[in-house]
Amino acid sequence: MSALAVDAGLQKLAGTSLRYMTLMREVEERIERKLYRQGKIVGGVYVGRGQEAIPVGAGLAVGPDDVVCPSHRDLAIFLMRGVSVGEIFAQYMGRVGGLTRGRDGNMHMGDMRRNIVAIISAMAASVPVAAGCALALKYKGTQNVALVFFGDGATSRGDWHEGVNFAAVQKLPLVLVCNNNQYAYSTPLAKQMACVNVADRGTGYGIPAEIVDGNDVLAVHEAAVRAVAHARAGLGPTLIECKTYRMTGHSAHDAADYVPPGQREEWAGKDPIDRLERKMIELGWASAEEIAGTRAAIREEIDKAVEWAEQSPFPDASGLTDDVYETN
Amino acid sequence: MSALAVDAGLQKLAGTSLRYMTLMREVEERIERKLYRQGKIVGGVYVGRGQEAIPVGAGLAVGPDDVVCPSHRDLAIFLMRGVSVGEIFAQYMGRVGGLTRGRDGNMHMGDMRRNIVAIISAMAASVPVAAGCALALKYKGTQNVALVFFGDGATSRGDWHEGVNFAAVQKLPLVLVCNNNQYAYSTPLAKQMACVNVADRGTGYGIPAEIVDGNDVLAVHEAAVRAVAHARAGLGPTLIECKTYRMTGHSAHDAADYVPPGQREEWAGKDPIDRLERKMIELGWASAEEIAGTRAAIREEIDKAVEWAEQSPFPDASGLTDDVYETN
Amino acid sequence: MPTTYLEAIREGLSEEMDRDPNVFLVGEDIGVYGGAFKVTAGLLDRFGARRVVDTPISEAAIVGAATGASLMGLRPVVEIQFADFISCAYDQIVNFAAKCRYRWSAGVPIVIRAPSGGGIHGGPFHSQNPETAFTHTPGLKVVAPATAYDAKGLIKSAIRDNDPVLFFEHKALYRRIKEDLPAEDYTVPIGKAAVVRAGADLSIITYGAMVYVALEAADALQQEGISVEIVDLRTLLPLDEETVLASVRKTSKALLLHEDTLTGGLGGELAARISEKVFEYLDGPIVRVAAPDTPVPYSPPLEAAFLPNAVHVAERARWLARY
Amino acid sequence: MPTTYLEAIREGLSEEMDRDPNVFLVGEDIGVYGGAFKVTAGLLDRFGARRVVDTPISEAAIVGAATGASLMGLRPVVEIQFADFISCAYDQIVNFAAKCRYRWSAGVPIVIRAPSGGGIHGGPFHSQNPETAFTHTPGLKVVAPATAYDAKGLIKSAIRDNDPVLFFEHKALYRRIKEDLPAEDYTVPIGKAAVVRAGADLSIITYGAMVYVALEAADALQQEGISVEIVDLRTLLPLDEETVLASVRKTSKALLLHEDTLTGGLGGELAARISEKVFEYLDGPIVRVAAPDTPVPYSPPLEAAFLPNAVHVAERARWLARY
Ligand SMILES: Cc1ncc(C[n+]2csc(CCOP(=O)(O)OP(=O)(O)O)c2C)c(N)n1
Ligand SMILES: Cc1ncc(C[n+]2csc(CCOP(=O)(O)OP(=O)(O)O)c2C)c(N)n1
Ligand SMILES: [Mg+2]
Ligand SMILES: [Mg+2]
Repeated sequence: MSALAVDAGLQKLAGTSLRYMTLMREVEERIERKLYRQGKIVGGVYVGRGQEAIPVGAGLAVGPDDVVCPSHRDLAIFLMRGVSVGEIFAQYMGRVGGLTRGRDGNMHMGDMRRNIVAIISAMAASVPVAAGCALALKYKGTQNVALVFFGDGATSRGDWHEGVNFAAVQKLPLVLVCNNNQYAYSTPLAKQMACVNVADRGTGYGIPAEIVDGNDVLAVHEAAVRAVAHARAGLGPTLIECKTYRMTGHSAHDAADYVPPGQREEWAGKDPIDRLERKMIELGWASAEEIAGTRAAIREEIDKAVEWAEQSPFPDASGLTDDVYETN
Repeated sequence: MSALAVDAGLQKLAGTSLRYMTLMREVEERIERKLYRQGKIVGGVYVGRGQEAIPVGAGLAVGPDDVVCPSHRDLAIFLMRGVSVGEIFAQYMGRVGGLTRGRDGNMHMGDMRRNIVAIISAMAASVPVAAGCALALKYKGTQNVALVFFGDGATSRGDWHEGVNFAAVQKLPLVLVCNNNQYAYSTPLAKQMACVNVADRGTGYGIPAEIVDGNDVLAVHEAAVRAVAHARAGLGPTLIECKTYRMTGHSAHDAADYVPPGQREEWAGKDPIDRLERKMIELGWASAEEIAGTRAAIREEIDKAVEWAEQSPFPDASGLTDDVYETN
Repeated sequence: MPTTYLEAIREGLSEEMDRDPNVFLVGEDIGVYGGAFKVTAGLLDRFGARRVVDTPISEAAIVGAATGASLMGLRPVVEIQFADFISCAYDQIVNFAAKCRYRWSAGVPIVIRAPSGGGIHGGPFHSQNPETAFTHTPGLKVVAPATAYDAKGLIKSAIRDNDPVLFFEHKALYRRIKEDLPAEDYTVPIGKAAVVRAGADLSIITYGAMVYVALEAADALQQEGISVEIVDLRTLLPLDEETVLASVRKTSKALLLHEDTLTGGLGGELAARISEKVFEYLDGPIVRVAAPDTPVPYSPPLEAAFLPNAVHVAERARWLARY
Repeated sequence: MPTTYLEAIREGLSEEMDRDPNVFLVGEDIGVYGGAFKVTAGLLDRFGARRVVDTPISEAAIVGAATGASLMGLRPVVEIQFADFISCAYDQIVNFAAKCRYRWSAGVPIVIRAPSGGGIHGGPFHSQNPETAFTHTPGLKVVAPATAYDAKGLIKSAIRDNDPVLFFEHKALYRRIKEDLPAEDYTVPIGKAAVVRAGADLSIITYGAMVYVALEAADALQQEGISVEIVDLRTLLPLDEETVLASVRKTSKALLLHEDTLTGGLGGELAARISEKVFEYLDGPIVRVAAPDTPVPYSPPLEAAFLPNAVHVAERARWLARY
């Protein structure tokens, strides 16, 4: 490929990344700072502000036949798989228009037609499940992979260990993406693990592990592309640690007083969206006006989507006991 | 210390080690090859033939106020803490004279007056429990440590991961001793983990890990002494991987057909007891006659202990429902 | 000034920590943050990091470590952040902690606190009532207070108890329930139910947040001339069979009410004991009211339909009273 | 030639693997070794390592991976080496596998086979009957066959079922029970109990190995002129309430028998349904016979006293019949 073609490819990737990162940011701002405060969302709200580069960079490394298992700060995954913004709002508001039709809330959603597996709350429980998806992809003789997301804190769980080990032993096509945002709820990294990097954990499973700047979407993407290729080649799992920072409290009700002063401000300067925008402007890939235009269009899309979601009815209690089992 | 004193210390250690290793070997031979086959033991029988250097070498590195959490191939630990051979046989035979008074069988025994914690069957479940013992020792301001034993297969369990990580983060005085005997039941190491050494897992917890020849009791001892000193100094856990081989089937009923031909024979040449005996004779620490004498005395002790155990009654069913809760 | 259910637990914890230096707390985000529900707020400042231990996300290790520490003579009090996550420590609880005494005479004096229950729009994984996963395990004790008085008295008894105690706190009661509590030290015994309302026509046997649903139903029925007796179990294992049977002997009718789902819920065990032991006193079927057999749904109208309410309880009680 | 209970399961597995290429087996030591009890012996040779997957000691990962594979359209059959270790996968089963369909319409067609039960001197951790830890979870199905015919027919139904099925095999029956089985493909429906002995004076509702204890007791009672009906539940969740209630309507007396410990055991759920739904038919207390509330003891005389036996069942049945 010529340098020009590479450049064009990168430019396109940057544009797509920016769109999804901005969309995720704006959707979550609306959720956390408006709908939640208005009392329109009554359950827990966890957002990925400042971490958008991770689901976007990694998510763009796979195709629709690859399986994704997002965690609770990976909203972009849903958007990239074609879940509409309205469906997202409906999900948060407990309406029938959401992916779980009101049965579950927030990021607890999935859709196997889109190869998205829904998390359960127990941290890292998805890791063995993702290994099983990878096993199925291999069993069927495909070249597809499974991509699973989790936080730094989740790596303390037994399920994480068992799942990674299982996948490593079976050389399953699994890509393990950690958002190391340095906190698990109020617990800082040093109280979660005694190693320095989450990536240090790779050694114990005999799998490659990489550390990337989790606020650089192109870096995350590159690492994910390598890991996906490794998996498709039948070489087994890779662990990717994305260093980032949680730019909010743990959830919408957490003021995060436990964070040392200045820390969030410092990381605000590394915002993944700002960085990409600056880079794109610098390289002439987009103008400031174009970028502002995209954002404005997104906000409009969001306004409409909220309207759509609010028109979606609450589920009728008559269906309360349906679907516990398959009915023919 | 003069070289002579070091030598005398080593000679004494070797003598003690040999005694306990031989005692363990002989007790387990009697259990597996006689009592079990005679139908006098009706439950599962797991022995540590070929692995005696591990509980003995590590066990001699701690004192009575340190806590030990043996696994199912560490019989010597009980002997070293003063549990009588008769009590061991009674335990296996389900008599009231056993440590669990017939409530449980084989190595499922413990005694907190002797600082021995009883395992449960679920592999590695003792690891978090041992971390808790270590936490208590630290809480109380002692310099004591906890020592926990487990196999290679056990390291695949979530409990192992959580327990090691917990202890590492809290810098608890815990020594983790792995008998890597290359099999977990029928499962060879390569189907258990994709790393080469169990010790490779230390990195992910930020703790030191050492590999030793698990059939060399003095090497195991040295490593354990270092790890214990590290723990007593408040520096946290150490993982010791003892490379060894399971010289039996998984349990008394397992013919171990899955083992490649020649493997067991090869390891027979590395028998830890033979090796120590040869070394002691070479160095003039003991004569062949003395060693034979010790073994003969042990066999006599065992004959008497079996007699004692057989005289110990079976538990009376009237006590079946006692002790589920404390009664005052 | 009245004390909330939540404050009552906090007071119980801190008084026991004052009384006994071997008592310590261990769990996720309980120190610096004061716990997801702030039950332990302020205790790190008062007692220091040695006695208020923040941990990694490792429920099995937390419970296992508590077990180990208790074998060494300490008295750990574990907080499971949401009761739903207790399932991650299931093996450690039912196989390790519960069986030590019987097997090898080793007492395991741990307390596992677990905020449980629905009504806060928590959805399938922040609303469950997992008590019946443990009331089947010999060796465990299971407690579920409904009042601030009981919450304080029972947490103290649980800490002083020499066996593993699971302490299910109902999240919806934390700040809703307030009472004036005695200034002096008191405990509420484990294994004793309370007759919280005396009545003649039928007995409602219940616990936790459903005590208030039963009371509301009883008030409504009172106006119709139906007199309801309410037994608050308080301890779910071991059950205070005597108090339950005495009430049924008196009223001859039993309605069993729990927020937990119906099939396999505690109502079954109660029905079995009543139908076996006071069969001759029964003047009507034993009626169960409980959540339907589904996960706990998130959306408000579904959750409202899921949780047993006073209208439904009153309806079933009315039917039973007239039987 | 008669087929043992164990062989019946193996045949069921291999016939389903022949029928459907998406069916595969996963567990510890099931391949090369053929499983701790040899249930899967020979299947690695027949089907290869792709379809008979040996795993690390990781119950949570095994069940989790099975769940993931099933979401992708495969039909995994998990072997838990001893049912006791199913507690290590508890969260994956009750929170992940059981709740997917309700939450997000994703079916989880997995089967979890678990050799359970006592009578083989396995002690506290190789003898348990953990079924009631799961009969409380909506979304799961729980099966416990007593005969070779049912074992084969139910394992096939379980594999073809689109929801998670826990399949408790009783270890003491593996080689003790033999029957001639039909040559052709057949299934036994999940959710249907069987009346294995018709009788008039009282009903014994039971399952698993206790079916044989009930039969033995019934034989003894027959000689005294007491006619016992025996219902073998076969499926524990969802319960075949109709068959149970029909039997009690007919005999007016119910004895509930299980090997699992008493408090919180399945007898409670049965008693609740009977006492609520056919109260008017009852001519005597509902009697439960079960193991006492202790861990399963190892020593033969203790284990013998622990397991319900025909003498004891007959004694309680006699009392009930004469009531
Ligand atoms: C097993 C379990 N224990 C506790 C919790 C409560 N909890 C929810 S999120 C969270 C922190 C997760 O931290 P991390 O994995 O780093 O992800 P992050 O939120 O930082 O993205 C905790 C403790 C849980 N969900 N699951
Ligand atoms: C959680 C759990 N799963 C399965 C078993 C059955 N089991 C008993 S010992 C064993 C192998 C253990 O291997 P390893 O840890 O290497 O110890 P070794 O027996 O080789 O000393 C297995 C699978 C168990 N005890 N616990
Ligand atoms: Mg984090
Ligand atoms: Mg091994």
